[in-house]
Amino acid sequence: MSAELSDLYQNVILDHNRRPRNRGRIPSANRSAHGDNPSCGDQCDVFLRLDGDRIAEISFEGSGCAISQASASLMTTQLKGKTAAEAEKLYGQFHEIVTTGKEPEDMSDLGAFAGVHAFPARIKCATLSWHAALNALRGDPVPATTESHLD
Amino acid sequence: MSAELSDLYQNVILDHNRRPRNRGRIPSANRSAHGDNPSCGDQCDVFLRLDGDRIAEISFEGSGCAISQASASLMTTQLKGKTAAEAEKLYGQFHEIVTTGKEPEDMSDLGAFAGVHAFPARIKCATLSWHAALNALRGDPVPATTESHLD
Amino acid sequence: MPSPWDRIRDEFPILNQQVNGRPLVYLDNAATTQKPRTVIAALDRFYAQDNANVHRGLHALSMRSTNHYEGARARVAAFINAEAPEEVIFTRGTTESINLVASSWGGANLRKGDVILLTEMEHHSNLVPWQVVAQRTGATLRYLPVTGDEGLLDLSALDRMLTPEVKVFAFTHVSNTLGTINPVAELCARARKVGAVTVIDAAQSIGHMPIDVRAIGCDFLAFSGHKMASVTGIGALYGRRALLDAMPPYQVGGGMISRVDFFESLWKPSPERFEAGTPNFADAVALGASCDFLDSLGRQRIREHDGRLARAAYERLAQLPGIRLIGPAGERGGLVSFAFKSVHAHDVVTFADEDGIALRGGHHCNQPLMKRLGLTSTVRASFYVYNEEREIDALVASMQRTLAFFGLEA
Amino acid sequence: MPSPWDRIRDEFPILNQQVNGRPLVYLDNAATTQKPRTVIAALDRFYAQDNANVHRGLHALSMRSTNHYEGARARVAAFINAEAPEEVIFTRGTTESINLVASSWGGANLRKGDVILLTEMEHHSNLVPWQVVAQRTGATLRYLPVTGDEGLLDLSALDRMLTPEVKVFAFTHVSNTLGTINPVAELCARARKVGAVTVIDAAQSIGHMPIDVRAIGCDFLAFSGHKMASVTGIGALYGRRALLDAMPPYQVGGGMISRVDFFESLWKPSPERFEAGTPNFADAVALGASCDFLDSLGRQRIREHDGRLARAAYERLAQLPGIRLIGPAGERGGLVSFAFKSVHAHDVVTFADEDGIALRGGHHCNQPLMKRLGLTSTVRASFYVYNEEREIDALVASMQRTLAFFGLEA
Ligand SMILES: Cc1ncc(COP(=O)(O)O)c(C=O)c1O
Ligand SMILES: Cc1ncc(COP(=O)(O)O)c(C=O)c1O
Repeated sequence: MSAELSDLYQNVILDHNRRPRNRGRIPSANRSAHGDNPSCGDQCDVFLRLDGDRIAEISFEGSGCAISQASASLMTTQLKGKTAAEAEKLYGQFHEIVTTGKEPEDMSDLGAFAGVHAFPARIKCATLSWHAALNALRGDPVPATTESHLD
Repeated sequence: MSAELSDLYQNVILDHNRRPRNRGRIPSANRSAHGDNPSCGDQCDVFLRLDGDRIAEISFEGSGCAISQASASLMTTQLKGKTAAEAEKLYGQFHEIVTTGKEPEDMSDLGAFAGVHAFPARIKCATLSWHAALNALRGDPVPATTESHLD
Repeated sequence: MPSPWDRIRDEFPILNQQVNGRPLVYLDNAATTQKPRTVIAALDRFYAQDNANVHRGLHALSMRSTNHYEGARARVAAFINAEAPEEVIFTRGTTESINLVASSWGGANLRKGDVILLTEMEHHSNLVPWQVVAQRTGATLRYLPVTGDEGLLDLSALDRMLTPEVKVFAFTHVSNTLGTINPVAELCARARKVGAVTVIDAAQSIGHMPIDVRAIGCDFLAFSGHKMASVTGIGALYGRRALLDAMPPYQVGGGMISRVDFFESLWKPSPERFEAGTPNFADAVALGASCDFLDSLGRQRIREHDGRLARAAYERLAQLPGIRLIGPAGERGGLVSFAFKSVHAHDVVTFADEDGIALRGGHHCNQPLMKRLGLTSTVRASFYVYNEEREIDALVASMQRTLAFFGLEA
Repeated sequence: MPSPWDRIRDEFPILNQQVNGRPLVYLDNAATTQKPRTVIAALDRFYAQDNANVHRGLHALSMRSTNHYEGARARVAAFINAEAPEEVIFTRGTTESINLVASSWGGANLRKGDVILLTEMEHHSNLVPWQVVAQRTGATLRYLPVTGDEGLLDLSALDRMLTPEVKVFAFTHVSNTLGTINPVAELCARARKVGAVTVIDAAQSIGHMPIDVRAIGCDFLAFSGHKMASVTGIGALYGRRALLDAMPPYQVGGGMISRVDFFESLWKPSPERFEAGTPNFADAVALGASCDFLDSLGRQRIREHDGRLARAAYERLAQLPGIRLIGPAGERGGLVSFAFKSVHAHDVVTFADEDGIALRGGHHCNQPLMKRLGLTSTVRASFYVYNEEREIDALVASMQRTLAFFGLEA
């Protein structure tokens, strides 16, 4: 297996893909958003229970490749307990990682996605769930899509 | 001047181009038709006085290249006095001449147009006035055009 | 006499390369086919010797160029056995051809109460244009069902659905996802009985089998050059002359008008009426060259070659654990489509690429069909004249490696 | 350092040929330009190395192909100084670009009572699409006059005509019949004052001079590759992003939808929304290569070169008996247009061809303008980067021979 490919499919990612965390619908969710990646058919719903400005609970449902599923799963573990502002900041860092491959030191597991940058067509897979989560946080009624200019 | 070009611009043609016969509108015309060649902008109106089934008088007006003007002029000299059936037959022979270059022996001046066959883009110039004349004979209300499938 | 099949891979320069350190195995032919030397050379030669704008030109280059362009039209007309070259309109490809029919014929002929009959296996390009014209005219869409994973049209439903309100029946010849070859002549015959106009999407058949529009009995047929060993940017719409001559233009502008005033214009007859602006004449010449190339191979032989590879791949892949193959088990066009229970199509394709194998994964512009089958994506391997049995070995081996990586040893 | 101008004719293989026993003198560049080796080679290389369908592809060839295609979009965007690549939509050429704007923007934004302002010098391709949308929406057409043979826009009439009802003002940058270069930045500024959207037909300017859409201040700009040293079948529409994002799609089908159901569909944003079906990606790559080629020559220098030849031809031809030259006597684009009192344009062109000279004769898709000037056709000589002064000598000599033949000795 090439270095690029083993960087893409790191153990962290394979593990989250095989045993997704926080999968399913939270009954007490007070926010949710749908995201899709029209080019490849990936779909993702994110459910949040916001407690004031803070993410008390978070979960996802959806279908897609290993990268998109692992990203959604890992995201839920990272966003739980964060404020909206912290979540936005974290997405900024995550976006930087997947587009440049540069891993900031303190990024813990999110750094596992650095390998994505070598596969530009897969960046959308990694960011789909984040788009949905941020839309849910912002209360944006429009479904998130990885085809927007903002990606 | 190449053989092809001097075949195209024969003296008969140059003469009819310089001194067109039967040009203008016959006051007593009882049939007329308009023809145009949309690709190049040539236009031609043909006026007839039909006496029973016979062309008693014929004239044309129009603008176009030397080939189209000479063809219209020569046509009027050939069609005068002919019946509708004779005119149709003559057009068939003329069409044969301009598309194949083969000159039947008894074709008199119309044979001058044999050179046209070497210039396929000019065939329409030679046939425009004939289309108009036949439309006038047939009483066809649609303007003749060299772009029809029938050409 | 040596057959052009003998050294066929040498005809395609692109095949002679390594991808990720492995020899390229190109199995994405349903998306686009590769181009033989003769076609690339025809394009080159045209630009280096004969290029000039067509029609209206009286100088030597323009007359030569026009002859090449109209010669290509006649060649394409002969390739599909049209009655006359005027029945062939050059377009960018299948999608534009179907937009032209739906907008021009559909816009002029459909009304509220009329029905547009499609099938559940249509590509977005033979579906969305009809949705748009349905909205515009008030006509209704109806879909002939697919029998499930087996991927056949449910012909038992056809009589019920082909009511007199059906004004047009549009369907694909070969499904780009299922590989199904539809009985197009029969479909046309049955549509004709209720007076419905037939539109065939031949994107996936034109380069793979003999096509005779008069034997099929269709009214319109749409296809793309890039899927038949030709270049991108060119394709055609075949239409029966009587229908074309009664249709309003589609795009408008230079070259398609017979007279223009400041406030109104008159149109030329077909095909000019439907080819506004400078046509893509150079690529049309390349399309003509592709017809020659395919006929030199023999289209019946191409059909057998591609079908044999697809059936072989189907049988070999069926042995893999957790695989779901869709489309007919028997005769099929030159492609196979499948999904694994636990590995997503995109991961499969990414791993195959590592092995130098080009596959496609996704919904293949067939979202409604996918939803109907309860899938979001499949992996598709599609074959063409230069593919070989050994490439199926490589495909199967790659699938095995991928399954092993994701912990699903064969 | 050697300049690419030094051996420029060697770059164009087609020029090196005899026509009717004479060296080819190609003066039909306003109809289509010839292609340099580098552009033909870019196309060849793409087909021989990188060809695969773009977008949605996860294998190496498809990613490479997508990068080339999107790279070409970025190159074209930079060429015209667009703000972003997404503002460039690939089309077949100018005609399709204008059909797209007229149908999509016009269809969505024009109503009865609105005015579409054009000029009397528009090519059919920037005229008939507006007639069609006027008929469809009930909007009214208005024409800014041309001053007569001098061929300038009558700017004194502009304020009177640019009323608040004018919703769109579409005009050509350079007239393909008159050679007039219009003051496009000024026209856009004045249109903006009444809130009118501006559409520029850049078919005759794109390959001949620097173009900066932001400096010009236009909303849309349409052009063809084949008139800028590139291949046929490709061109572009530039549109300001805010306008594009609010426009409905034009053609529909694969690649431009974000979700398709059996009964409705959602669209992707620009540029995908406007590029249904497999795009002409190979020819787009060739268009990018042409941008490089033209920038290596320097577009300001091209403008000076073509303008100098046109003015020289104008002055030399003006000496001939019975000639009527149209268009401005001073600064002009790279073409001259004229008519003889007693020899028809088609005869002139046929005689010139005998001398190896490629000219165009006819109405140049400008019928309303011709009628306005009381002409049915003109002869047009149009110049490009590879033309030389000695070719003007050949042109004038040929005209003299023709006049002599028809008995009009100079
Ligand atoms: C001024 C002008 N506009 C539009 C066009 C149409 O361009 P195309 O035929 O490439 O679509 C042309 C060229 O024919 C032109 O000269
Ligand atoms: C069945 C089918 N129809 C239509 C199309 C659209 O063809 P194109 O993209 O060349 O317009 C395709 C290919 O993508 C196809 O497979």
